[in-house]
Amino acid sequence: MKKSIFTIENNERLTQDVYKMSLRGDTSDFKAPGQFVNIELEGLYLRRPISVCDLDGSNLTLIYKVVGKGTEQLSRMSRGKTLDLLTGLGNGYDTQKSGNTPLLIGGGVGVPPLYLLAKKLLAEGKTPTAILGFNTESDVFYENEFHALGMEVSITTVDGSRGTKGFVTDAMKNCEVYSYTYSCGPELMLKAVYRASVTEGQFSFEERMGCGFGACMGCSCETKYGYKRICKDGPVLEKGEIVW
Amino acid sequence: MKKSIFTIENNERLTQDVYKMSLRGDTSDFKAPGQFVNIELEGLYLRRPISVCDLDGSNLTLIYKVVGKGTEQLSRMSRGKTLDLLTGLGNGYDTQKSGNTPLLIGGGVGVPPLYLLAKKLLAEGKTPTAILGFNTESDVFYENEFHALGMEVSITTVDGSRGTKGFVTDAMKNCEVYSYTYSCGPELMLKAVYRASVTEGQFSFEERMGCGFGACMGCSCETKYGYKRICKDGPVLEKGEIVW
Amino acid sequence: MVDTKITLSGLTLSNPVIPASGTFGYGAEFAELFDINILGSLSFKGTTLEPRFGNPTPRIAECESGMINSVGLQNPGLKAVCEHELPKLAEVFKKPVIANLSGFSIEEYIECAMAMDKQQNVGIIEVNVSCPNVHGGGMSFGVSPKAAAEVTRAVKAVTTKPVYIKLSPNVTDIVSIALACEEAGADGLSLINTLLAMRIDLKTKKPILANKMGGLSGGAIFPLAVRMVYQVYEAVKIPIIGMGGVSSAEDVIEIMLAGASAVQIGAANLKNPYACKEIIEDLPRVMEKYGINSLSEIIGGAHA
Amino acid sequence: MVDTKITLSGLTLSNPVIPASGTFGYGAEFAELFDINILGSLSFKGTTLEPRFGNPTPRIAECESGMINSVGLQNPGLKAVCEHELPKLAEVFKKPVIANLSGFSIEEYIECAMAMDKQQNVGIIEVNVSCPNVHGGGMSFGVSPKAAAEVTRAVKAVTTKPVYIKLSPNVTDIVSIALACEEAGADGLSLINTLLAMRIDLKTKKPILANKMGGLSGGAIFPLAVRMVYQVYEAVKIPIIGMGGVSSAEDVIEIMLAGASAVQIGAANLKNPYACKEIIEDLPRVMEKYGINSLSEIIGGAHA
Ligand SMILES: Cc1cc2nc3c(=O)[nH]c(=O)nc-3n(C[C@H](O)[C@H](O)[C@H](O)COP(=O)(O)OP(=O)(O)OC[C@H]3O[C@@H](n4cnc5c(N)ncnc54)[C@H](O)[C@@H]3O)c2cc1C
Ligand SMILES: Cc1cc2nc3c(=O)[nH]c(=O)nc-3n(C[C@H](O)[C@H](O)[C@H](O)COP(=O)(O)OP(=O)(O)OC[C@H]3O[C@@H](n4cnc5c(N)ncnc54)[C@H](O)[C@@H]3O)c2cc1C
Ligand SMILES: Cc1cc2nc3c(=O)[nH]c(=O)nc-3n(C[C@H](O)[C@H](O)[C@H](O)COP(=O)(O)O)c2cc1C
Ligand SMILES: Cc1cc2nc3c(=O)[nH]c(=O)nc-3n(C[C@H](O)[C@H](O)[C@H](O)COP(=O)(O)O)c2cc1C
Ligand code: FES
Ligand code: FES
Repeated sequence: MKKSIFTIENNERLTQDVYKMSLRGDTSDFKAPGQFVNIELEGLYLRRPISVCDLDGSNLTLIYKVVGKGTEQLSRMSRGKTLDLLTGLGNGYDTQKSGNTPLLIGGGVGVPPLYLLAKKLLAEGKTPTAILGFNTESDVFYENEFHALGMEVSITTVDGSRGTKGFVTDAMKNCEVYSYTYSCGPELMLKAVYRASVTEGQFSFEERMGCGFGACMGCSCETKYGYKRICKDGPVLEKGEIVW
Repeated sequence: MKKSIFTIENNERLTQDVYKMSLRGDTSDFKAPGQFVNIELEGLYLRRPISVCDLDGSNLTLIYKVVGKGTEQLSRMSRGKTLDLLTGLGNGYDTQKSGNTPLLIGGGVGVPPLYLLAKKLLAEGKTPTAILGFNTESDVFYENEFHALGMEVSITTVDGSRGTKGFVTDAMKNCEVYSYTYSCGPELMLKAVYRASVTEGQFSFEERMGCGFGACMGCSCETKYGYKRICKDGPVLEKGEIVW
Repeated sequence: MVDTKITLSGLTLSNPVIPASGTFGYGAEFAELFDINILGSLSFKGTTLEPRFGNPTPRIAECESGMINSVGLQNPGLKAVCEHELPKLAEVFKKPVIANLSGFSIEEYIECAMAMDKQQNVGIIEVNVSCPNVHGGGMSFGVSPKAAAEVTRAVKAVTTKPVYIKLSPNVTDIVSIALACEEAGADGLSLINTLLAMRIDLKTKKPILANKMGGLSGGAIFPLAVRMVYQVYEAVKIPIIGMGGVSSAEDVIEIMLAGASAVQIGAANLKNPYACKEIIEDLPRVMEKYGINSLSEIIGGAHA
Repeated sequence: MVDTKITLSGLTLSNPVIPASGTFGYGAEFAELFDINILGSLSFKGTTLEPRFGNPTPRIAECESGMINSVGLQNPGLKAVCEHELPKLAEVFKKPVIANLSGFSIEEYIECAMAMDKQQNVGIIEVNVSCPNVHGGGMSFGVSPKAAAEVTRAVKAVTTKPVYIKLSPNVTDIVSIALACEEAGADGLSLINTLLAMRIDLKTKKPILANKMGGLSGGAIFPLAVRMVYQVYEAVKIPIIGMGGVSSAEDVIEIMLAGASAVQIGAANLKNPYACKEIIEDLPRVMEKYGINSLSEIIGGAHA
């Protein structure tokens, strides 16, 4: 973990309520895709955890959905404004276990961390595939960015306005053999993916956090191998340890 | 009272810890010199009361001393920033009672409201004189501005580094006959002026305020004629009603 | 169109927003700014039998997200309130008001309640039991179920208007006090009053308030108010007027979900004299956002 | 050079700043960021006899100027704390620590205290009496002078280390409980623990916390902490460790003026992991600003 000041380079709307923010700062503490930052915001007591979507030198990309006061505040910020971030939080995804053809399954704002994961897997010479689930066509974001990495991506929408109609698990049915499952998204989706997935895998969870760095036990969950802190021992849990 | 948004035109340092801020906004609710504004500041629960130093069309001048969080925040603001002000607060000084040669006695940041008072008295064809008291030469401000109005001004400093050595009451001893006493400054000074003054007069008080507009009874004081709210029935009290 | 109407002991209020006693005077300062008839009702400054200047100044200390006051029930006394303040109030506010009463003995409460019972524009009598009981060793009436019940019974005996007891949060078990008041015949409860608090001036190294301590109000106490309203709602059947740090339409909804039938706004009025107006105007939008058609339907909605 | 040293029951601390139990784990996360040996001491996460997972999540709710937690004393249990956590802690923190203990019966407190008595690096035993007494009807030990005194006596009987009782603020009269603990032999008092509070989610219309209620901490409670420290200081002769919303060097001085001999920092550590470090580094400057040469001289300075 590091605490440092980042400067906003860009903050743009991707869909109705999803924004992409590019920041510049000290990114030296990030070790794996799936890690997150915890953002201090004016007038709000707790920091806000947001996953790393992309990392490139000192450039950090976050994608966030406006759901309350904090993300609303974020959405109103513009270039040049500085933010106090805790960086390098969480364990992140382990790419060593992926095998050659891992499947990445993301839902809504669970999609962003899979982008950096995909980049890493590709850099390691693997052939990841992604299923990205949204509610409706106008909610879809980052499809092109995944495509641009040169990988196969399928989209699902609940109303069928784009890609496969239904949930990510509906698209999973059409999947050829895959070597590993990486997932991030709402808990209901994770649960469905957990059940549908035929391989080992890693799942990224959310929990309301006090500190975000392991000090307060605010975010604990029970696993098959004992209690874990989502913020420090997670947010990524192994499929084999998850207790639903 | 009005609540409206003012824009900072200028914010400059006058002395070590005294600043002058010029703002532009809806000044239509001010009726008399000695009235004050109550300023909302980010992150602070209560507004901060500051006297009107000057008024000219939609231009409002405030002079404030940095003594704590709120005034410190004010001192860091620059041109273009907007502030939420309650305007037209308090009763202000009554110039009708002044006679022809009123004496204006101010100490430290009690000086600013006397400036607008002096302007009004001069506009009414009267010949006010001012005694402005400070601790030391480097604390002196607005002497030239008073001079520029074309009136007689004497300065006192406690250490004698400028003007008469001592307190405003020491300078009062040299005063020729004056028709009325207007004063604003620290309570100890007001008390000394009250005792030394040979005429009727009006004195402006400070008190910690909840609302600043008469609703909470946070700022009450006892007078010879009953309880008064410093914020609404004051800050200016008649010499004849003051209970020390 | 969403419905903001609620009822309190037979009184229908166009909306649940009521300025809290001591933070709205007798309405005059606010009536200069906006038509205060948009308010659901208005709880005017606490009345005592005798005129009171209250505590010496300074009486106000700022806190993070709140303020402490030690006004000490300054008011012109029962007679002047009935003869001068209420008629003036009736000119600017046409709806029934809430008469907040304080006393230092049971007898004082009784006399105040008898007089308020005769006031046409008083819709509810709100009995503040946070004052020290001078005949009972100085402990506040509000910290003992027995004393609170005694005040309740005494006031109920002399008025036919609905009687709401305003509870102090400075207690180990607010539910036991609420239950005692209900049992003694209270028609409703108002909660919470301020929490005993203190600030010290680093420059003088002495307490900021001349009275040393005072009551904390404002956003800082909102989560305590929500908790107490929730707990009391579980225990009693009479309506609750919720308050303590409410300063937005969202807060109104939250404390109503906890169990409040109506909501008072206190310190927020001092910070922003338009607070009540803005909250009332904001309510329909926020209700729509959270899928609420009728406010009266959400009362206590957070309970299982 | 200003002097920040203070003493607590014979223990000299280089400065009064101590992370509060439950907000600093066993120091490891912070030791990664800075040398935690700059701290006056460290109160580690509350230990119970048995391992505890605590309450279901969500366990955290945000408030204006504060947060509510319903962690519910998650800890690996007495044995694991003594065998694993304390040795690890001793590696990163070389000074005596404060062992915060919780129990659901007198026996549990006794067992924990006996074990902590044997731990070399434990300088003070801090007994949290805010937990529900399972043998006493579920009321917290900390709300009754009698129960608090009983815990105090039981713990004092089994240890020669200084025993500090950590008081709950959720009471009508904290002074009576402080006095009962002092009389029962407490060497000092820690106050305040969190205030019972609640938030409701407007989207789900249910309490945010799975446990419904939890403890409020952070800046919002600072004026309540200052008041309680002030009141207790007037009544007792034993030292007080003050806490509740302290988040700056100014706050440290204010609560010491109220009567605290040392100060714990809780929620502020979660918001800013460098909070304690920044406060310690800021203290000399702020002391100079307010003309304070020695911190130990200002303890209780706000009292007449
Ligand atoms: C490890 C992790 C990674 C995340 N990554 C992303 C991401 O990349 N993009 C994205 O859009 N969102 C992400 N989230 C969710 C994001 O943290 C919340 O949407 C955000 O905190 C909401 O803040 P708010 O002030 O807008 O909402 P409010 O509802 O006003 O927040 C109130 C409180 O609840 C907490 N809270 C509310 N919703 C959540 C939630 N879903 N998870 C955790 N805490 C919550 C807030 O942090 C705050 O403390 C992540 C959450 C976690 C735990
Ligand atoms: C009617 C009136 C007119 C004033 N006019 C001026 C002026 O023209 N120029 C000027 O420099 N100062 C003036 N003051 C004093 C000014 O209001 C305070 O210096 C200022 O509020 C301090 O705020 P702070 O946040 O910097 O200090 P802090 O000490 O951090 O403030 C904490 C709280 O105490 C209150 N407070 C502190 N000192 C005073 C004080 N002296 N009077 C009232 N409240 C106080 C603050 O308003 C705030 O609520 C006036 C005060 C009043 C009542
Ligand atoms: C300045 C001030 C004066 C108050 N006077 C009274 C009073 O006379 N009677 C009373 O019952 N409550 C009084 N209160 C308490 C409020 O009515 C309310 O219960 C409390 O402030 C909590 O609400 P809030 O946080 O919205 O202010 C007063 C509060 C303030 C801030
Ligand atoms: C997440 C969290 C966990 C806590 N756990 C404990 C605990 O185990 N034992 C205890 O005595 N107090 C515990 N507390 C209370 C704190 O030690 C402290 O008394 C309280 O939070 C007030 O201080 P603050 O406002 O600085 O946080 C906890 C507080 C928080 C926020
Ligand atoms: S949020 Fe504090 S331990 Fe995870
Ligand atoms: S400050 Fe509220 S009445 Fe004067």
